[in-house]
Amino acid sequence: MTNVSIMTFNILSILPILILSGFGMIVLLVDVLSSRRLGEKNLLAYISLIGIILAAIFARSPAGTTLFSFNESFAIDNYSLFFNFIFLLSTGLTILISHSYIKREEINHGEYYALILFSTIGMMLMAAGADLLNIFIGLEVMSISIYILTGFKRSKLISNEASLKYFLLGAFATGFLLYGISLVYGSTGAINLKQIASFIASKGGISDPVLLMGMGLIIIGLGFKVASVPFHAWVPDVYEGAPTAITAFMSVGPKAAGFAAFLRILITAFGSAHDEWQKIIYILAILTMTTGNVIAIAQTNIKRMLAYSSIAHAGYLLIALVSANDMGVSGTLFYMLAYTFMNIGAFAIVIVLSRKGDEFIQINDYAGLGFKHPLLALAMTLFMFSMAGVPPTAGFVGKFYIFSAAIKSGYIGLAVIGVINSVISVYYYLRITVIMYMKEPTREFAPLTISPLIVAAIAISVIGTLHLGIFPSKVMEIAQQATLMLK
Amino acid sequence: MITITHYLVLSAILFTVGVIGVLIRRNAIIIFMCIELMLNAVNLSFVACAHYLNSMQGQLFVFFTMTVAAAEAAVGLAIIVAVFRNKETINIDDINIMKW
Amino acid sequence: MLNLVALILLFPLIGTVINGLAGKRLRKETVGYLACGAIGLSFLVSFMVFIGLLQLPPDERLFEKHLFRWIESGSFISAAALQVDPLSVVMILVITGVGFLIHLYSIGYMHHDKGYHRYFCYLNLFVFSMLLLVLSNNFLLMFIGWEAVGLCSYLLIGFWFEKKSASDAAKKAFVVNRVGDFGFALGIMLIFLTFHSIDFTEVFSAVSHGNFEKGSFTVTMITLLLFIGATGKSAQIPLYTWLPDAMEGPTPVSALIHAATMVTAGVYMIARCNALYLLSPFTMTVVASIGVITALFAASVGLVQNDIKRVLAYSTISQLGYMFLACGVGAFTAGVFHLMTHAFFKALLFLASGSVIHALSGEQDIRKMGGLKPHIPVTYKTFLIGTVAIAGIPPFAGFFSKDEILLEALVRGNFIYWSLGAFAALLTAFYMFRLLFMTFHGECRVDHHAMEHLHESPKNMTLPLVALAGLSFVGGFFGIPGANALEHFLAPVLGGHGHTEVRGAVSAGHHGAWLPYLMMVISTAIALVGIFLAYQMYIKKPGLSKKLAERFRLIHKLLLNKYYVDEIYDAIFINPTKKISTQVLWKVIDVRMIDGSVNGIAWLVGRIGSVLRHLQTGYIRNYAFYIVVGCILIIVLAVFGR
Amino acid sequence: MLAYLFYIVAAITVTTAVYLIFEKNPVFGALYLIQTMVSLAVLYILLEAQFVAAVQIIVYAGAIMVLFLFVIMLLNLDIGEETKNALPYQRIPAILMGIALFTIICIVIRSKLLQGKQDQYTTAFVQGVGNTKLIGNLLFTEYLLPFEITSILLFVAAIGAIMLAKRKL
Repeated sequence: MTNVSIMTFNILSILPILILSGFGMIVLLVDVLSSRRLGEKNLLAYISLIGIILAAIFARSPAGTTLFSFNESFAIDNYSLFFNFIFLLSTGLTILISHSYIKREEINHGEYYALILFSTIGMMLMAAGADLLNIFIGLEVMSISIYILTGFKRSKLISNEASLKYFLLGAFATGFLLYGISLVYGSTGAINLKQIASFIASKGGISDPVLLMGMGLIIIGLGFKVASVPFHAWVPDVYEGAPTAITAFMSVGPKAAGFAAFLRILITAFGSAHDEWQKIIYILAILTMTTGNVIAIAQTNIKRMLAYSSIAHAGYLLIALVSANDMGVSGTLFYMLAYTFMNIGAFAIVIVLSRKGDEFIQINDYAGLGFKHPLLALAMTLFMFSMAGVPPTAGFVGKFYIFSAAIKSGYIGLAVIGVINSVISVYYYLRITVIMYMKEPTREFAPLTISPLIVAAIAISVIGTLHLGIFPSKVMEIAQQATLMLK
Repeated sequence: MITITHYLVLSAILFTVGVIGVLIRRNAIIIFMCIELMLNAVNLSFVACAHYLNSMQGQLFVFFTMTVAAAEAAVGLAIIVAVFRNKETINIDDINIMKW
Repeated sequence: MLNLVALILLFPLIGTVINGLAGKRLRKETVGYLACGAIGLSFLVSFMVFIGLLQLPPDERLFEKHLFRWIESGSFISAAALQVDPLSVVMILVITGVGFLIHLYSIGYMHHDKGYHRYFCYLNLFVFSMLLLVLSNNFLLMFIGWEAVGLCSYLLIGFWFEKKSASDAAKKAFVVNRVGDFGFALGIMLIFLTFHSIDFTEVFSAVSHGNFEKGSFTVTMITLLLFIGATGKSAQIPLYTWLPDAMEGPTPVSALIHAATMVTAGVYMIARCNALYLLSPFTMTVVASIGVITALFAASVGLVQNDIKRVLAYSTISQLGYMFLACGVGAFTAGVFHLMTHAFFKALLFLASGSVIHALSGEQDIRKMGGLKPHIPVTYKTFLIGTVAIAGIPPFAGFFSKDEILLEALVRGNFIYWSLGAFAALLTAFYMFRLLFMTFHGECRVDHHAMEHLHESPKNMTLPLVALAGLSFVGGFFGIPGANALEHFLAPVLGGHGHTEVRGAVSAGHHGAWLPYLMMVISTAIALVGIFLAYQMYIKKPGLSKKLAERFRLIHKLLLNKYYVDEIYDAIFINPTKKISTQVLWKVIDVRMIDGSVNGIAWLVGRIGSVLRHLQTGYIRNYAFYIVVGCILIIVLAVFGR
Repeated sequence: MLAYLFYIVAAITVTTAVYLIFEKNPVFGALYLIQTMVSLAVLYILLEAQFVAAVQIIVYAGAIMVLFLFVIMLLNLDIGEETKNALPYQRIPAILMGIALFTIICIVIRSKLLQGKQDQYTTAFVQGVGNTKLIGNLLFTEYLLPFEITSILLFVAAIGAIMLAKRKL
């Protein structure tokens, strides 16, 4: 009765997590043991990158099936694998763009890299978690790391403020999420997603209001993480105040992780209650897109503008969530990947052009960039066009998939609103291009010191954005295989 | 006879009191304490459900929630200290550089 | 030989990339001839493809070149594939041929501009996009080309962005076009929903298999939405206002984009979808009516404009109206025929006007010209040929195509279409000759400063003029009645509803075989009357026009102000929003203007944005409050919303 | 008997919680919260969750709240700290919203008793093995992964606290 049974667990299934946590600690150790000369600090970025590459190499999934591990609480399938690649990609790109940035801002501590790696672990756990406990723990590991990273410029009030806002609101939203989990647990007796699903199926659908309320509260908690209106209010302030490289990271990794958990919970656990949650997400999607796009127009600070744009993109992704068909899920995966490239690319350029203390991040500071730094301006134009959904970029194909998914599921109205929104968004994305190419410079562009790492990040982003726009079918195929696992 | 409903209603009271506290207080530490109150309310609901379902998962979840709360407390208080160092106040109505 | 089709696209793309990346460091000559060479090679390949297509039997003249699988998910498949058939071949020949001449001309015209490499980069990109538009084998790829040409047009209109009017015009063009594109995008979605495919071949074969009854609501919606797209791109009522402003761009750009190629994309699209349009009589009526009204309207505005390029711009709108009239009455071949001849003579007219402007160091007002004939003889002669062609004097190109359209309008449409069209033809002849007379004849009103620099344009500018003049002269013979080569060539695409059978019906019907010939005589007579009137007013009695203007002051003013359309748009859309926001919103909160906003809706959205951003108060407690409100709403919706 | 105990403890819990949100002095606020937590521990014992009750007192009331008190005293906050009130108009709506939220939750909770799947850990079973032992067993078997990840979580928290609050790095 009391014997301790060794659970069936597959150590290989968490190998990427082990690698990342190991490298996180190595980074800390090297940081402590090495002398405090700057040259040594370069090493930390390379160590982290090696860790990420190793994690990507050892990330595996069995073809065509879902392998459960740790008492069915950890799922290894193509879905989590795809998301793992998105996380690792965004982490890798973030480290590439951070390297020169944190030197410039004098926050070059080893903890920076370690925390980024640890938060990636949290994301991986969120994407692969097959019960609510793992998803919750993953979410906390990710969030707490990012609270700290947000406040990393600790001598700057703006960074403190962002960190405090994010932390207080994040903890508040966590309260709702947990309350939701407890109600779901209370009304089904399970925290495992599959068991919840089978319980609901055995009752022939959700009729229990407690369970419905629990589901609603979980939607709130995750809606906060993915920045859905009306739980979005932290986004602009936090994005503005956080170190720019972390803003880039935050707008991609945690958002992807939030959607990974969102999709898995709603489709795996509450798949048979689609009618109940689709109307909530439907309304959230419309609010999110519209609010994000409309307010973005009025912004003058490029980080804030990108923050609102990131809210709007969350809205597009929610459309895919509403449709909840194969195309919607694979569309989410694809769009998230595309968004990773274009958004981190855009932030990389923001970093290159800004000065110490985040000077020159007003949109008007970009005037005349097209003549002074034509290649940078061209790359920025590409990213802006991609976010606006102009062909032949990744953003266009992604939007196309998402809107088609909505149409396929019969949400034509939603698709139309999405298209109108992307028309609105053209206005402010295009404004950046206009200012870069059609305004005389208002400031001197000091000669830029561009580190090779950030150039690599921009190049990868450009290639990714174009490749996904022109040859999307291969990646889409992989994304489709990933969705097969979910149901 | 005390049923689960009693416990859940008590949990709901504590949760809403915590929510109201977050909305009306201005001292960052007290707001944080209100959030802790919300987490405690949730814990009560977990334990109560676990008891009436003859299940252990709820109690385990509480164990993890407490760990998370501890981690959050460490980080959150550090953030508050950092803010106080720069701003000499933790009244969140004063902490308002970024808006619009 | 057909397999080479991808090369047609490749050459301009290579030109774009090289000029875009390295143009700054290359010598000016290299940049220009590189761009020209790219288009020239494209033209050669297009010609080879044309030859290749001719070798096939007429019914098999459809070749699809599969490039790669593009977007594929579930039942939705869209390949990046090119389609070569008679219609697209005609288009690519026109685009690369005229495009090549205009590139050549640009070398001279833009020689002094500091944005030389930028110009050629954009121009090559435009040609690439336009070719993509006409070569694609499905709606989605076509849409991409459609968006891309809009983008290039935007970039090129705003090429001299230091001028505020230029960047405003560019913005206006872009915003107005977005409205049209929105309709087009919705149309494509509806097509996918209805046909489960966006492939031209599949959609049209589904249509031709008769799965849809004539006049069905869905098809009417689809065609109307597509037509909204066409009115935006092809500057038809009510979305035409951007085209006259687009003349802020360099003149060769006006010639290439805003006369010869891009603005005809709408006509091409409708011709391409002829199978769909024929299913919806209602849409056809709308297309024809909009077309003929635009033709007349724009021609009447053209009567009194004094800017040489604006006259040509209104004339372009008017001629596009003819093309839509042709499509609307079902004479797609006639529409495409006019598209082709129009490309020749309108490109010629624009380039010649560019040559005039060049000679006068930038002067565009025809009241400050006159008597230029002896100074710039080549320009004069070519301009004359162009004018004669557009006025519709046989045997020049415009005569055949316009006559064809008017005939079809009468036979397939009704008398009203014909009479309005004919009246517009009269106006066309009048204002074009007014332009000619005021520019080249009469007394010289050029100021001394410009007079000193007066010179004929260099060889590389006059050469394209001569070539285009030649095309304007012979272009009509491709579609000459009787032995209509163009029509036979296009028949497989545009179907048996080309005009052969009409002629058959006509000759068998009560009109008798004499009708076409009578129509030719009438057309010629109309053109001659117009020319005569212009001659009377501007050469014989130069004071007459002023007197007329005074007598009909109201009409003159109305025309001079382009029927106040821009003002009406301002009054209906822009001013009320402005008023509301200044009086209501401005006082409530601090507002920030979006720089020189051109469009009421964009302005309004921006205003809403600057109001809504104040919800973002910066107070954590407010944010927490939003969360709680959202939470209550979501719970209510989840639990009680059933 | 147990019912009375429940009502008394519940009353104390709610009272101290309400005191917390209206108390001016943060030190007293923290003390009220500690009292709330201790009362909750009593309720946990009523619910036969002895291990959780012990942890509640040791970790929550003991460690976490002491940290709070420590920071409050470190910052040496005045009672008048909350002088600036930028959103006085939010007070009433906030309380109303809270009441609305509570009402909705109550309506939902009262509509149906829990009907979740019953598990095997009945009171008798748990007493047979021992609550703490059972939890220990589960933690190191079924919940091994989250348990191990928790170590990363605490590690991150430690790094973060040092990074953000240490006076000189």
